[in-house]
Amino acid sequence: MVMKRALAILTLLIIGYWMASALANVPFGADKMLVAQYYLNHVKAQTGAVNAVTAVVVNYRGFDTLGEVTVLFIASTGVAALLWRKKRERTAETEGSIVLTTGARLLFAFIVLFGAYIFIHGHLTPGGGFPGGATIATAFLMLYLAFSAYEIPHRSFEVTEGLAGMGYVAVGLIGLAIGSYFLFDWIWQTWGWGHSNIGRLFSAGFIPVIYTIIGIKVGTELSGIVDSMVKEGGE
Amino acid sequence: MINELMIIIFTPLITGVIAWLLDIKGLREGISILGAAVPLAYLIQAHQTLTSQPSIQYSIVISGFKFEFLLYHLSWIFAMIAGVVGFAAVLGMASTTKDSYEWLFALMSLTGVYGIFLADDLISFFIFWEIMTFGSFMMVLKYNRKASLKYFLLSVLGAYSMLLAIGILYAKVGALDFTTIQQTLYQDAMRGVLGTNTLLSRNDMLLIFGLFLIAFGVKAGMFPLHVWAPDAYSETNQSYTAMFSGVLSKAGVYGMLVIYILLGTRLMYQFGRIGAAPKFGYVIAFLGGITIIVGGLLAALQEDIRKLFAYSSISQVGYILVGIGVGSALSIEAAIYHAISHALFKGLFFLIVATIVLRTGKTEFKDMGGLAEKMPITFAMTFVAILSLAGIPPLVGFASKWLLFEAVIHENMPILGGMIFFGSAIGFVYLIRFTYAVWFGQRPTDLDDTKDTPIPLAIAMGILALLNVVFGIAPGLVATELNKIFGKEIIKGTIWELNIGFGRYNGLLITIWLVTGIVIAGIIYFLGAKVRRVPVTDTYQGGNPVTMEYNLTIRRNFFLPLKETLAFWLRISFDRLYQDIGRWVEDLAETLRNYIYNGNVQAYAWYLAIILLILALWGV
Amino acid sequence: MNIGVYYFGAISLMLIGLYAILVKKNLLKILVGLSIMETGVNLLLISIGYIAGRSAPILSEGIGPNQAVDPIPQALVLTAIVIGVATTALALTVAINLYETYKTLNIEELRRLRG
Amino acid sequence: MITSMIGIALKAFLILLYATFVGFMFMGIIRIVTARIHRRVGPPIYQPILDTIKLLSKKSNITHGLIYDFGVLYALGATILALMFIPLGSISILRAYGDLILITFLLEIPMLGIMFAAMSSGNPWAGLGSQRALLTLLAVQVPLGFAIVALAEFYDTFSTYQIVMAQQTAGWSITYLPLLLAAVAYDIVLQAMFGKEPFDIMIAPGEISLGPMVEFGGKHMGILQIQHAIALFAETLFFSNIFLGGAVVTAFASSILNTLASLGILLIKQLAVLLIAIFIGAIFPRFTIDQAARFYWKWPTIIAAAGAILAAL
Amino acid sequence: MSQYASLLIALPLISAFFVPIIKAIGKKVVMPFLVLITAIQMGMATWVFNEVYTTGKPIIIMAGGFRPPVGINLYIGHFAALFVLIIAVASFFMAIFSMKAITVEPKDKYAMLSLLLMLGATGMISTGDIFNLFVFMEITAISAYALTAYNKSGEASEAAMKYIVLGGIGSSFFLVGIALIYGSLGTLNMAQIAQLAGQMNPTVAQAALAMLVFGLGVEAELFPLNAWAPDAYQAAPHPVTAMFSAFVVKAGLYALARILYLTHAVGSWGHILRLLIILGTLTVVIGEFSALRQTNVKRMFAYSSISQVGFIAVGFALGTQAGVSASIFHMVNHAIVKALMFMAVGYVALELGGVTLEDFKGLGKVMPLTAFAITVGAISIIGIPLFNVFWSKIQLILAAMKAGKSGVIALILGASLVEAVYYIRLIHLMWFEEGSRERTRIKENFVFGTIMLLLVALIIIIGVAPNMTWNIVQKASADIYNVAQYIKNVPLLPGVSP
Repeated sequence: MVMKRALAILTLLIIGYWMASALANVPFGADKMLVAQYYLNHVKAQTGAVNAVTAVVVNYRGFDTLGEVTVLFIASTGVAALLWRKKRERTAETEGSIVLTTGARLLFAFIVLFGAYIFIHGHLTPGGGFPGGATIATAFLMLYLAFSAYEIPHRSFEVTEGLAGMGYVAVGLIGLAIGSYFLFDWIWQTWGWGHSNIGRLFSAGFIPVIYTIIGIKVGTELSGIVDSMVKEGGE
Repeated sequence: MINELMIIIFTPLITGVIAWLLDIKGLREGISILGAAVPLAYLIQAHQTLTSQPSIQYSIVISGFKFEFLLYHLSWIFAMIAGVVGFAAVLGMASTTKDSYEWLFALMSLTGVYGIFLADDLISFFIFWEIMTFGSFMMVLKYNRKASLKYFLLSVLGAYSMLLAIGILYAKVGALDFTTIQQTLYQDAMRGVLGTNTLLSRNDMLLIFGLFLIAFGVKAGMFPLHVWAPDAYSETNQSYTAMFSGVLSKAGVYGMLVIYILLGTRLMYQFGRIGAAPKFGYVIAFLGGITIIVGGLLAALQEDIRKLFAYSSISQVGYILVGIGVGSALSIEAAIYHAISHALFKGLFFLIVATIVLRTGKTEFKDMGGLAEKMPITFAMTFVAILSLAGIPPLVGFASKWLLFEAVIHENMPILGGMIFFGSAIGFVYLIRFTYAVWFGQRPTDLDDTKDTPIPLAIAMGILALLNVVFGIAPGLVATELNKIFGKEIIKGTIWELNIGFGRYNGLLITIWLVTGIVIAGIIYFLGAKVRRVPVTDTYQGGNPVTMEYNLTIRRNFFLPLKETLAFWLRISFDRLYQDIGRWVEDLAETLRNYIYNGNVQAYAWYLAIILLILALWGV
Repeated sequence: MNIGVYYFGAISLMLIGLYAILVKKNLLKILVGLSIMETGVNLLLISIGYIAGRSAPILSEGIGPNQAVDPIPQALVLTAIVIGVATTALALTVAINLYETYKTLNIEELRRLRG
Repeated sequence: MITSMIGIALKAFLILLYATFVGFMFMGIIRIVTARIHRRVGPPIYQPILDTIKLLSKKSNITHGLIYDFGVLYALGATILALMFIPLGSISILRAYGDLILITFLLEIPMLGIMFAAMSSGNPWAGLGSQRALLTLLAVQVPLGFAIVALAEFYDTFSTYQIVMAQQTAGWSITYLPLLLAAVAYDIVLQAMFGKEPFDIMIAPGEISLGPMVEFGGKHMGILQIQHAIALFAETLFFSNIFLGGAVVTAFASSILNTLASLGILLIKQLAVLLIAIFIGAIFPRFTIDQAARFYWKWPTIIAAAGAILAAL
Repeated sequence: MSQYASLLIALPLISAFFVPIIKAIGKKVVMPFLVLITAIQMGMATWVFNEVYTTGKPIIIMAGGFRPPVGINLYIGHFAALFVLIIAVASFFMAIFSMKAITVEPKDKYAMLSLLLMLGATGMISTGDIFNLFVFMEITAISAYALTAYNKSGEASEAAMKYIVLGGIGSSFFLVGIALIYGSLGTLNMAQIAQLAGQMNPTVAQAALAMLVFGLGVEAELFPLNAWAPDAYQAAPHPVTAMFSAFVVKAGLYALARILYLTHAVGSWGHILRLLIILGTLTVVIGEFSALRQTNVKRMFAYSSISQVGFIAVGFALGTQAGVSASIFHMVNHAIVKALMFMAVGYVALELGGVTLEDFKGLGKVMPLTAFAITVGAISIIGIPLFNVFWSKIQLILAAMKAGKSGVIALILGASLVEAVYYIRLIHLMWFEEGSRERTRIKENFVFGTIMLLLVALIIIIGVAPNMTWNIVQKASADIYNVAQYIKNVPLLPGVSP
């Protein structure tokens, strides 16, 4: 067994040395930007978003995020499919302590509000649809921890998930219909809303719209995953 | 319009498919016989055109390859062999096949053979080679898996070695059709002679020749690679074996000729000559010689009628290989002549075997006997076939064997000469073993009601027997065709006579004098007193009465003394060698798989790490 | 061959993750190793995008186009993290199923499919 | 055209008569000489002729079917055919086509005919005998083949007549070493073909009850005796032609005298060959069949192969 | 007008999201919905196919309206058009097959996952951006993990676990490769990377290329990296296995080839090719050897599929146009034959309950149509003329010989000899041996029968008249091999080059 560990360390050191020698030629702090420089110069004009990252995430490389959303959707359906049992119920015995239950009831609303804030202001402040959705999911997780009998409403969560996903693609298709390019930012480019108030809430074309959709979708999906993992499956 | 070459090649396959689809008892036999007859008719008709123009040409482009087909004298002769014996075999099959599966694959192998003889470029040659192998393999698969697997593996090994050789040629010469390859290799030889370095190096030529030798050796049943033939020939519908051994082994022989056509001069330049024969030819000849002896001796020791003829077919092909190996124009013509005669009498023999197996249902010698009275027509055909195979003067067997002996010995090759002589005697030996065990002696009671041959088989046998006799008495017919291959008059002499300078053979004269001899003997015979017919059991037994139950015969183990004398040699068997290799490969595969895919995800992760390590070490 | 601290950190995280996969016997530890590796890769991706002396790419008043760090790796990391989450979620579900059927997580015993 | 036909027929008949008569004389000589060696008187020289005539005139003959008769006829016919090919001085008919290989084959074919007849008789002993005959044939074939190969390569032709002509000028074949070896091997082979003592397993008297001849009687036996006689004559003639220089006498004026002289010379050579065979036959006990096969495949083959290789160089 | 081709990606996505809503309406509607969507996808794919092949110009879809290096572009050239059609057709057939083949309960989840698997593969084939390729690869991989474990049996979970662990390592290193490329070139668009690849620092280039090839190697099942494949093929539901071998592996192989030929300007290109040839030959040889004494027919077909994939990898690694076109032809043929074989095996498992050799004994009498389909598939895989795989095998062998790789070809021919052994044993088992227990003849499902006969007809048509397919394949290979043309086709924004 020791021989195996020594061998593993030796191989990993060689691989590490190899990667290090490759990375040495990619100097750490140097400005290697090419396409990125173009983004930085044109993000305000072409997308109206202050936060360049969200502009890149939603507008310039919108396709990636579409793929991204699908990955998460696959994860949640996969988990639901694999843990699906005929009869499933929660087997947590102990109710959360008094502090936890009351705290949960109180804090639930604020956490959800905070999550919503994150994904609505995605184009301005750091963070976007995904972190916002995740915070919402933590709110539901807290409820699961607190109450032994609490269950999220499956059917409605799955339907919202579906609707949110369809919404995202619909936005893209409208872009295709109007601007003849899939995922074309028809709010910013064609209708030209919010050109005036860059940096404020109602700006940056369809980024906030998409981020809200993503926020809701991620929130429902992650809580769905939590729900199917928590339950014990009977046969 | 569809070129006639295409019709010749593809009619059997198309009719085979139709017959397979229709699967109506009477109709499919008709269609298949038509399928075999049409190419034969076209070939005969092509004979006239060949007198006017040197060859019939046709080419077509499929998936990036330019396929060319050429019918000239040499391929016409081989195609005629395929046509005639094929037609006879198909006629024979009309009475021995039970379901349409066999029609499809028999005719597919016939298409394969036609394709091979008419192909003029390596790729179509290889494709039809594969079609032929596959068709004949499926015929054997139906009856016995082990035999068919052994056959398929060896012939696919041959096919793939041919493919490798084609690949090397394609890589070096860049073209695939025969004419360009022939020219480039010819110039290459000339370049070599002038001293400049050649396109193909010495071990390239060695590799190509070795690979082609294996490929064609397998199909022709040359000595070390003959192992599949006895099982494959015996484990299938016997009238198909007439085509299988009569025609398909000729594909291997034609392949050897292709080696001569394509690589002849180049190999001659590269490896030089021993005495008169080219060195590479001598290898073929020597292996052919050993095949004759091994095939013959093993044939004499067989207990199964089909196996006996399978080994005899191998040994006869050995003759042809010796002829080709010696390499002189006369010996190649003799080899092709023997190919024709072998196709004829071997086809006839297997049809006879088909009738016997069809009528008696038995294949072992010990169960048969005394069929001469019960099946007179078949026995007459057997008598003709025996005289022809054993090489008795008036029939075609002798003509081709005589030509072969003269050609080989004239090239003063003592060892080969000795081998051939020994081969001809073995011919006698296993034939008489066959005749004694099947036709003469006491007849077991259950064979009393055996009927004679069905009509289609009888016709088929009739055709082949007639050809045996005709070509025997008038060898000139075949000689004129053979001379057309080389253009010049190698075998002189009239239609009845073969005259090759240092030896003359006149078919007609011998027949006349043999008849007069027999007439004289007949006169003496009839001068004597009247003869009383006596049943078979009334024989001089030194006192003890011969009854049907107490059936004294030595059908089993007829050549026990021969087996004892050869005991030492019989222990070496290539068959067991190949089986051991097969088993060893499978065990290796088993351990390899269990060791590599051992199911442990960590081991798999280790494989990934090792690959990363290799990439790392390579890079740094 | 001086590589920045971040590169060194990222590479060592990946190697630790790989070490866990190669050596540990318990399936969950392997999955933990897998996610460590993924975080290592994400760290590497982010540190590639860093440009010395520049701040986050939010072009509010103070920061112009050439004061911002490279935004693309941050966008890519966002996707990579979510992919990491998805893979780990699925892996854990499979582990739950495995435990339910075979009552063990030691990969030495999880070798039904082999040969 | 017709006159030449009759001429040939007459000549053929004459050759046949002469060959049969001389053949029977040879059989008589064999009996007398062996007897003399065994210090007894032995039957008169014409005894075989009397036996054959007795056999032919036997009233009650039995037959086992068509093949049984045809086999015997075929054997005699083939021997007559072989006879016609071998050059007999200057009067042989098919001399131009007298090919070495053809004649060797024709001398072996009667064996096939006899085997056919014997086996079709249904008598198991006949089957056993024919198996032994075939094995001897097989054993004999190897040295015979090498001897013929040596001859063909030495003279570079296959036509017996040309070989005889070559020997007239260059002297007998056995004066050259390769052909001497071939001749020795061929002579041992002749021992079996004559059916003489060491290798006469197939037609040995003791074997009669077990040999192939067991079923033959009456006129079938008679015809076989005639066949044996002609075969004896043909084989000795062939040997003396190819190895002992044959006989082409042109000294005398008239052709009749020439032919008589050449026949005389040939007769002497044939007798010499016969006597050698008889002397060997009288001394040796009989081999068993596998001993014979092993013997033939050892010494005679080596001698003949050496001859063939030397001839080829 | 050509931008509507982006519906190829949008449609399966939107319908996947639509499935939970449909489930709310009616449980039984889900599977027909899946078949409908795959049918529409097939329609669109045919439209795109003849659009690309008639105009001769590739369709460039610019997501978000931004010109390539700025936005992500989908490059549907000759190859992508051909293969998107194959994926659509294969998933349509498998959707029909899974109507009956999938019995494990959450069928709506299955529908979603198989739609997204198809989406992932289509995305991988048509994307023009490296990171986007990574995302679509992950979509395919993760839906493949979920589908492998779908049966929830012990074996399925074990196979999925192995697939996830190995896939995870592979994709992480693929990402490191992308990071290195982005670090040194600053762009993610494939065309631009091909343009700038020459100026990359050699060690970085070697490392990046090696890692990309390593990452894709796991997905494209090269020898040591394919240890997960036999288990995944065996444990996955039957239609999923057919999809795996028909197009999921092919997408991985395509990505490998695309990246390989994009970076041909990189110094260490020769090394990587030689390594790939060695790995490819090892895959073929070990794949064939392991299939020799298999008792589970599905696992035997999995090994045979792996070895054919190895042969394709060797074809790509030859580095010549002939090699590339031959391997694409082999991909097309292999997809058809393997889809047929796995569907047939799946159907046998469905009807007779098992896939061991014992169940296959005497199949000819019990299910003649399926037995006939498997026999035709097996015969064409062995490489008998008049069947489709023969033509691509011949092209591959001659291309390799032209490239001077005769040793490799000798090994591969030896391996295909071994392949002939176990396929013939199977054929003989099916037709000429009697099963132990007496079984009456099963009335075979009409729809599955027609699909199988359609595929058999396709095999024989291509086998007898390969010209048409060969021209398509040659155009497709020019698409991959001819990188200069590829760069010209992609409308790069002038302002953004260094």
